[in-house]
Amino acid sequence: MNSAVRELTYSQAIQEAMAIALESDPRVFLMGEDIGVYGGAFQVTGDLVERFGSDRVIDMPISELGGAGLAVGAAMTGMRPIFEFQFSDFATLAMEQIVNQAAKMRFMLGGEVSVPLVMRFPAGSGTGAAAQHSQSLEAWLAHVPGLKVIQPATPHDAKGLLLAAVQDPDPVMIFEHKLLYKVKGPVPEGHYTVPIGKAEIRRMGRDATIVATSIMVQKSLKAAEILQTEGIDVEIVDLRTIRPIDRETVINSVKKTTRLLCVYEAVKTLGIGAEISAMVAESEAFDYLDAPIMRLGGADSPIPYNPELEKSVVPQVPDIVAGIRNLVQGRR
Amino acid sequence: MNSAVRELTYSQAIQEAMAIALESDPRVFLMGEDIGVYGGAFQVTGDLVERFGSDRVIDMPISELGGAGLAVGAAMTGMRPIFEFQFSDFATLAMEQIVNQAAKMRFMLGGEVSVPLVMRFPAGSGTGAAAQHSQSLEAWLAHVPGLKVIQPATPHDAKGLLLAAVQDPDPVMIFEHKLLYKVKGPVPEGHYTVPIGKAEIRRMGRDATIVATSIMVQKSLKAAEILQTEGIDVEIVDLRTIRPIDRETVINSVKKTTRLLCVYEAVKTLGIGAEISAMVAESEAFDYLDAPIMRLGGADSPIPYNPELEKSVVPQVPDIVAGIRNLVQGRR
Amino acid sequence: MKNESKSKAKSEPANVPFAFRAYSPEQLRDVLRKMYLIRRFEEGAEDSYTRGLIHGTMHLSIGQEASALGICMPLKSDDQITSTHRGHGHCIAKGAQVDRMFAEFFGKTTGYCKGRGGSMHIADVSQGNLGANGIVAGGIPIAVGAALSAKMQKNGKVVICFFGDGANNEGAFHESLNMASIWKLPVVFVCENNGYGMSTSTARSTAVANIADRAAGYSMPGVIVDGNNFSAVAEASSAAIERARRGEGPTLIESKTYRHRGHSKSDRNRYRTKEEIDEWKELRDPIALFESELRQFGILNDAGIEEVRASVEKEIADAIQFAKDSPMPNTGAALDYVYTELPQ
Amino acid sequence: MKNESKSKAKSEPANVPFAFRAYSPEQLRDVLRKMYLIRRFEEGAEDSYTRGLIHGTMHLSIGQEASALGICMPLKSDDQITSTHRGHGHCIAKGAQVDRMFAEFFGKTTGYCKGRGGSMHIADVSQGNLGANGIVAGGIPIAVGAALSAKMQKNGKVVICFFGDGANNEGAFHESLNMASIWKLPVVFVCENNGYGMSTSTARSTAVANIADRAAGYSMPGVIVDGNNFSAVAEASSAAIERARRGEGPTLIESKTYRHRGHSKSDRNRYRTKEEIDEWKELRDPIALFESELRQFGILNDAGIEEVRASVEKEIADAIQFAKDSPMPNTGAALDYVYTELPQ
Ligand SMILES: Cc1ncc(C[n+]2csc(CCOP(=O)(O)OP(=O)(O)O)c2C)c(N)n1
Ligand SMILES: Cc1ncc(C[n+]2csc(CCOP(=O)(O)OP(=O)(O)O)c2C)c(N)n1
Ligand SMILES: [Mg+2]
Ligand SMILES: [Mg+2]
Repeated sequence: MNSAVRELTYSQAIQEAMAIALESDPRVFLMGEDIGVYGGAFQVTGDLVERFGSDRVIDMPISELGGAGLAVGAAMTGMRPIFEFQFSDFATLAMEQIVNQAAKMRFMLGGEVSVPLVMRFPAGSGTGAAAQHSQSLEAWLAHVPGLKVIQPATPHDAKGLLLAAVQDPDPVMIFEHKLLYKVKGPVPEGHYTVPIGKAEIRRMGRDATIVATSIMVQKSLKAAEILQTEGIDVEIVDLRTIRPIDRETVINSVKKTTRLLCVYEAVKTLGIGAEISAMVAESEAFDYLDAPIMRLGGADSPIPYNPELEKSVVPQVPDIVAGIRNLVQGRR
Repeated sequence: MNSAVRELTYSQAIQEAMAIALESDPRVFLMGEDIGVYGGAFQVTGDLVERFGSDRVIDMPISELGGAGLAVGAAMTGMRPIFEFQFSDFATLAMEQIVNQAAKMRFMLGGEVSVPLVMRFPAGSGTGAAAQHSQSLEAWLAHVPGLKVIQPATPHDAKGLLLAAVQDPDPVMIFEHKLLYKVKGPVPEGHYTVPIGKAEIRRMGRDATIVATSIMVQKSLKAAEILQTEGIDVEIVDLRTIRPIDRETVINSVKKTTRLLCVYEAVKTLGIGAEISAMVAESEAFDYLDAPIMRLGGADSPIPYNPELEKSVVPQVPDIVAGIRNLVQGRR
Repeated sequence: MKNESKSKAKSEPANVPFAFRAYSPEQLRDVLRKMYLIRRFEEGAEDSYTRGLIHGTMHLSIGQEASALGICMPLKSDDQITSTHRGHGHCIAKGAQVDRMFAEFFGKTTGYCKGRGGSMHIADVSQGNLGANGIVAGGIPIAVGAALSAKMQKNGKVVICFFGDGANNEGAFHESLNMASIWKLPVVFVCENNGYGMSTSTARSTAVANIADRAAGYSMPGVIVDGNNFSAVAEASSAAIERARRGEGPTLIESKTYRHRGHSKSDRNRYRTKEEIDEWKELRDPIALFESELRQFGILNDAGIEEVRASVEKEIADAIQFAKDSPMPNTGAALDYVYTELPQ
Repeated sequence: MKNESKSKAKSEPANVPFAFRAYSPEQLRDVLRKMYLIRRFEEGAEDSYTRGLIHGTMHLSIGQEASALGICMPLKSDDQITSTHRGHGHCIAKGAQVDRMFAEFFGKTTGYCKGRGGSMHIADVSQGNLGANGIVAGGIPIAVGAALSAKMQKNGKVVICFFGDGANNEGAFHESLNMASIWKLPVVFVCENNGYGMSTSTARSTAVANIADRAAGYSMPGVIVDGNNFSAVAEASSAAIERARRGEGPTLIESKTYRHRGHSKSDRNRYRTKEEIDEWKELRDPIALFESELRQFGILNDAGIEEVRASVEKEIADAIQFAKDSPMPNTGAALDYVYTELPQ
C-alpha cells in the first residue's frame, strides 16, 4: 500500500475512501439523492457512478425515511450501505429508522443481527442556505446508544474515519461540515483507517485546552496562532468521535493545562460541549481546574439567511481568541 | 375561581387542563391517535370526546409526520392545537415538522407568524414496553431554539404548565412520564398557570443540591428522606422547564449547598444533566463548588424488555442516595 | 392419518381449492398444527400475563392465524419476513420454536432476544424472521432493504413484509412501495386488514375502500383475499412470491381478517360491537373453517384433528415449563448487545 | 388597450378557452404582467447573484410562470397558499411586491422575512402566502392544517398546496392527502411536474406514469393539465377551488411544465439534453403561448404587450434599487423572532 502524501480536498478524500470501499468490498454500495450523474449536492460522490455503475451508486427518490430504512434492511442482510443525506437537516425525516431501528436492532434482537451502516450528513452553516439547510444536529445522535458518531476535521481523517466506519459492524454516523469540503490537506494513498473513538491532539500547549469539533478545529488552530503572539500557549484536542468520547485524551489534557474551553458550532445548549464540560466536571480533572469550564457554541437561534447575521450566530476566530484570553487572564 | 385543593392523579390533572382550555377557547382542539372513544393510549383524554365532540377531539390516522404538520399549519392560521403523540418515541417520525417548521417558522418569516402549538409526549421507561416505547428524548428538543420544553413532575404542575402552554404564543413541548400518570397530588380547581421557565425548589437543604426532572423529582424526594436519617440535608430543585432553563434558581442553590448532583432518566450522555452541569461549571457558582459536579442519568443502552434489566438502566432511589453520599462524603 | 390420501383432491382439480391441490396431507396437517400453535401460544401468553408472569403489553393475533400461515406457506426457509407488533403468528408460521418464544416473553436468556426484546421485538433470524417491530410501518422499509440485498446478492430470496391496515397511512408505506416498484425488488407487501388500527376503523382513517386499491399508485398488482381462508391466502401469496422470484417486482396483498381480542392488554373494546366480534368468532373463525375443509377434502377426520390438538397442548405446556425454568439475564449484563463486541 | 373588448371572446364561447371567457381584459393583461414580473424578477435575482449581491442559493421557476398564475388566478385574496423552494412565482402570483422580495434576497430589514429567510422562505402572510419551504414536501401537511383551520373556523377559505414531482415520493405527501380526503378539507394539491426532482427524472423516481394517478389512492379527483397553458391551468384550478369551497374535499392537479434553468445555482445540467431544454424554451414557453392567445383573442396587440413589458422593466429596476437602498439588519438583533416577544 502506497502511503505517499498528496494534498486532497476534504471532499476528494471522502470520495477516494468510498471508491476504495466500493472496489475492495462487493457488499458496499452508495445510496442517496442525486449522488449519481449529478455527483451529489456537494459533488462528493462526483463521478463514482460512472466508475461503479448505477447499481452500486443508487440515486433514490426523495424519500429519506424510506431510504434510510432500506439501508437498515440491507445492512441487516449482508450489505454495507453508505447512505448520503443531501443535508443533515433531512435527518429529521429519518430519525425513526436511525434511532428506533438502526441503533437498537442488535440490542432488541439480543445480538442476533448487526447493522453495519454508514450514514453521511453534510452539516453546518456558512452557505447562506438559511434555517432549514444549516443545522448541526450531531448531538442528537450522540445521545443515542447503539450509534457511533464522528466529525472529521481534516481530509486525512475524513478518509481514514470513513474507511474505519465501513469496516465497523455497527451504525456509524459521519457529520461533514460543508465549509470543509474544499479545504485541502495531506491524504495518504490507498487504504488506511483512523480509529473511531480516538481524539487527536492537533497542537500541544501549556496554558489552556480547547476541545473542538469539525470546522472549529480549524478555527481554533487559527486562534491559537494569534494567542501565541500574546504568549498564551493553547493545546487543541480534535475530538473526532463524539460517541464514544475519548475521555482519557480530554481529561489528561485538562489535567495538564488546568483550563478548558469547548468550541463547537451547534447550538450551545445541549451541544457536544455540554457533555465534554460535564464529563470533565465529574472526573478527576475537576481538582486540577484553575478556572471555570467555558463553552463557545452556536447562539440559541435558528441560522439566519443574512450573511452577517449568519456569521454572528456561530463562533468565529475572534470569539475563540477572546474566550481563551478571558479564561487564562481570569476575565469573565 | 375556586382554588380549593383536591387530590387528582397526574393524568386527571392533564385532562382537566385540556377540558378547561377546550371550554374557554374555541381555537383549542385536540388531535392524536386514539384520543377519542379509546380515551388515549394512557387514558389521558378519557371522555373528552364525549364532552367536546369529535370535531374538537380528533382521532387521526397513524400519520405522525403529517399530523404534526397539520397541527403546525392550524396553529399558524389561528387555531391552538394540543397534539398528543401516543408515545414520545414516535416523535422520531415528526422531527421534521417539529424542528424545521414549528420551531423556526416565526424566525424564518421574520416574525410575521407565530405557532401556538402544544405537543404532549408520554415518555420514559418502566412499563415493560422495551426499546422503542420507553425513550426519554426531551434533550433533543431542548437543543432546538424556537421551542419551549417542559417536564412537569406533579399533578399540580402538569395542569398549570399545560394551561400556560396553551396560552403561550410559541410551540411548547410537554414530556409526561408514563409512570407519573397514576401519581396523585393536590390540584386546585379552575384555571391557573404555572410559569414556563421557572424551576421550583421542592425541598430546602444545606448539604447538596439535586437538580432533577420529571419522575426523578419524586425519586429524589424519597432519597432525601433516607439521607436525612443519615444527617445529610439535600436541596431538591425541580427543573420543570428544560428550555429555557431557570439559571438563577439552579445557580443560587448550588452557591448555597456547594455540591450538585443532576438526576434524570434519559441517557446520561447529552441528557439534560449535561447542560445543567456545564451551565454551573461556567457560572459564578463554579467558585463555590466543594466537590465535582456529578450526574446520575440513564445507562448508555436502549431500554431492555426484561424488568430487572429495565430497572437497572435508569436511576433508582438507592442510586441517588449513594450518589449524594459520595458527593458529600467525598467518596468517588 | 396415514390412510388419508391426496387422491380425492387430485380427482377434482377444478372445485378443489388451491391448497388442497398444492400441498401434501402432511403439509396440510402441519398447517393446522401451526394454526393451533399460534392460538394456544397466544392464549398461553395471555394467561401468563394475567398471572403476572409476563409484564409489559402484547398484541394477540387470535383470529388471524390463516393469514400468517397462508402467506408463509409458499416461502422457502431462507426467504425472509418482517413482522409487526402483532407478530407472534408470523413468527410461528415462519418456523420459530414456541419454547424460545415463551422464554423471550418471560424475559429469559434462552429467549429469541435473550430477554431484551419481548413480544414486540420477537424474531428468529435463523428462520429468516427479521423481527417484529414496535413502530407501526417501521418494518416496511426494512423489508424493502432486505429485498434490495437479495437482488444485489442474486441469492433468489423473497421477502414478505407484513403490516396492518393502520400502517398503510404512514409515510413509510408510501415511500417503500414506491422504491420497491421502481427497482422491481423481490418483496411481497401483505396488509393484514383487521378493520382497525387500535380503535380507529379503516373507514375513519383511510381514504380508500380497500388498501389494495393503493397498489395502483405504485404500478403493482393489488390483490384482495379472504384472510380467514388459508387456501385463498396461500394462493395469492404463492402467485406474488413467484412473481417476485421471477424478478417482476412487488405485489400488494390485502388479507381481510379480524382480531378476536382487543388491540392490546389495555383495550376496553369501546369502538366495536359485541355482535361484530361474535360474528367473526362464530361464523368466520379461520381454524374452524380450515378444519371443515380438511374434513371435506378427506385430509383429516375428527380423530386426526384431535391428535393434532393434543400434540399442540403438550408442546405449549412443555414450552411454558422451559421458559419458567430458564435463567434470567444477569443485571450486570445490561450493556450487552448495544454494540457488536469486537474480537480483541 | 382600451379598445380591445371581450366581444370576440363572447361571440365564440365554444372555441374560446376558459380564461378568455372567465376573465376581463384588464385581468388578462394583469396576468401577462405578472408572468413577466416573475420572469424578470428571477432574471434580476440571477443577475444579482452572479454579481455577488445575493448569496446562498436559489431555485428559479422560469418556464413555469403560467402554472403559478393559472392556479392562483381563481383565488380570493384571503385564500391561502403554501409554496416550495421554487416559490418566487407563487409568491408574485399571490400578490407579493417584488421590491420587498428583492429586499429579502438582499438580506435587508425591508424584506418580507426581514432578511432572516431568503429565497427559500419567501412569504407574504398578508396576502395569504404562508411561505416557501426549504424542505421538500414540508409545506404539504401545513397546507392541510391551514385547510383544517378554515373548516373549523368556517371562514370559507381555500388553501392551495404547491409542490413538485419530487415531493410526491415523500411520506408527507401520502399522509397529508389521506387526511385531507377523509376530512374533506378545502385544499387543492398542485403538483408542478417539471419532469425532474433535482437530477432525478420522474420516470426514475416515481412508480406511476402521472402523479395524478395517485389521486385514486386517496379517493380524490386527479387532473392533468398542460402547465404551460395559462387558461388550462386556471380552468382546472377554478373547478378544484369551487369543489373545495363547496365542502366536497380536495383535488390533486398535476400541472405538467418545465424549468428552463438548472435546479439551483450549482447545477451542471448533466441529466437532461440541450435538445429537450431548447424544445421547451422555443416551442412551449408559457409567456409566448399566452401572448399569442392574447393577440388571437384580441385582448392585446403588439404595442399593448410592449407596454406591459416596459412597465415591468421599470418595476423591477425600482425594486432592485429599493432593495439596495434598504438597511441591513443589526447583527445585535440576531435573536429577534426566535420567540414571540411577550408584552411586558
Ligand atoms: C409509529 C407508531 N404510531 C403509533 C403506534 C401505536 N400503535 C401500536 S399498534 C397501533 C395500531 C396499528 O394498527 P394496524 O396497523 O392496523 O395493526 P393491528 O394492530 O390492527 O394489527 C398503534 C396506533 C406505534 N406503535 N407506532
Ligand atoms: C426533505 C428534502 N429532501 C431533499 C431536499 C433537497 N432538494 C431540494 S429541491 C429538490 C428537488 C425537488 O424536486 P421537485 O419536488 O420536483 O421540485 P422542483 O425542484 O422540480 O421544483 C431536492 C432533492 C430538500 N430540500 N428536502
Ligand atoms: Mg389493523
Ligand atoms: Mg420537479
